[in-house]
Amino acid sequence: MVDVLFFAELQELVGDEKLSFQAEGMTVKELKASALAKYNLANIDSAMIAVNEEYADEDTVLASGDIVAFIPPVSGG
Amino acid sequence: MVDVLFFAELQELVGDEKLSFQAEGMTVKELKASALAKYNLANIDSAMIAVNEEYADEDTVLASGDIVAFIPPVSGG
Amino acid sequence: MDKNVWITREPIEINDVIAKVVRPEAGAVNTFIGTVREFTKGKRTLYLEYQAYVSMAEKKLAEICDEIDQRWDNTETAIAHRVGRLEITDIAVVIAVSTPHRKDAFAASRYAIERIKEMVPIWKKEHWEDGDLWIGDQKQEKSYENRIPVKGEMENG
Amino acid sequence: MDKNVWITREPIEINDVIAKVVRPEAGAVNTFIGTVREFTKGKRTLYLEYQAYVSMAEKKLAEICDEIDQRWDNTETAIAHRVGRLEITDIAVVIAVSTPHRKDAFAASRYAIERIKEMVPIWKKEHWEDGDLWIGDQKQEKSYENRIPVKGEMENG
Repeated sequence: MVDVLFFAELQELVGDEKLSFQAEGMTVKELKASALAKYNLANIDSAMIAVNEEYADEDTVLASGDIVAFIPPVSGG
Repeated sequence: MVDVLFFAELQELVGDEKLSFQAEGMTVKELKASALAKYNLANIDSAMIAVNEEYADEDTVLASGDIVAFIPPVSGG
Repeated sequence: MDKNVWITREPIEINDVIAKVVRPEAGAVNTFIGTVREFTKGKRTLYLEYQAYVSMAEKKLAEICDEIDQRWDNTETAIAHRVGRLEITDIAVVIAVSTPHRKDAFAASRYAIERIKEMVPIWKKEHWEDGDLWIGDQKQEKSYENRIPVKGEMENG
Repeated sequence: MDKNVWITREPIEINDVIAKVVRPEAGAVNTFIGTVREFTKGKRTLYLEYQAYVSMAEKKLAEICDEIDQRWDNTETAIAHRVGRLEITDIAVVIAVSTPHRKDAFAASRYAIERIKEMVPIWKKEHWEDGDLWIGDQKQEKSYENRIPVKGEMENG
């Protein structure tokens, strides 16, 4: 399984901070196109992607146990 | 009378933080050349001058009650 | 506390952050404190809500300290960021950098806050009288689409 | 305390200085803290002794606050400077400037410390293992002979 984390407006749209999918072998892009499509996350493409707490690109291939996070434009400070 | 204040190394050389002189009508330059000459204040010419807590030049003419201060190069902060 | 960077739900004690960086080798400490401002572009904020991806945010804050360490000689950096509900004038972030000489302290502290706003996974939601919104891309200088933020990007900002 | 600038023989509480400038209109506070450094150019300092022309120094510090107020929009500045004997890592000066946006806070805080080093009548005496000396002209950029320091001089520094 792959855990997927959502923050800020994405978290509110999904209605959850974490979802789990059988996404082993998928790229993040494929994960978005398949499992996440039904959530209609309009702004997900402006979110950065982190895999296991490191920024990654959407061609990253996921493995079991990976944690994917969608990082909307940040506004700390 | 005119009060004259000394700080830092000048204060140590003079041996006092304040001296009073009858310097009414003198310029600061004249004060240095007369009353202060005997103290051999080698670096007094690299001190800035303040009269009544405002920086002034050495042509300032002193009046009774004025407070003159010699301000060696500052090193606060 | 052992670590020099942390995310907390509690009010940040400025002295705790500064104490991490004061040391005999340093003559200068620059501190940047971000507080909740009431008005932005004429609009009144009632309060803010900060959220963080805590584990990654602390990792990224530590990376910023490392970047500073590499860019300037002999620095010590500490950063605390608060999350949860913050009222007007509450402290959201405290950065402290100590260096032997003051010029570097100012530069490194500035670098830290710019990097935080660029790449640390923390978000704020503004609450106004007429609604609320998660704020993104405060710098409004670029699109984040499919991009990985790189070191030193802020210098072009 | 009512005033925003003060000279004191007691340890400076950083929070007291910052509290003077935190306000709803400000989103950024920059703080500069000068501490006693142990080594300068390889020479070990044992302790420092600070002396001030207190009444004039407070007046000049207040002038620096006014200068900042004129140069940057919507600032609040507070400055405390300690005198007497200070040990290694003790705080000699704390400057805090609050502004709506961070860029100005950094610039104004930097301006304040440069101006202090230029024209506020405060002196330090270094005490080393092999002697002591009143330090002058730390900026070593110019002679003070017969000169009145003018506003904005630091920008050429």
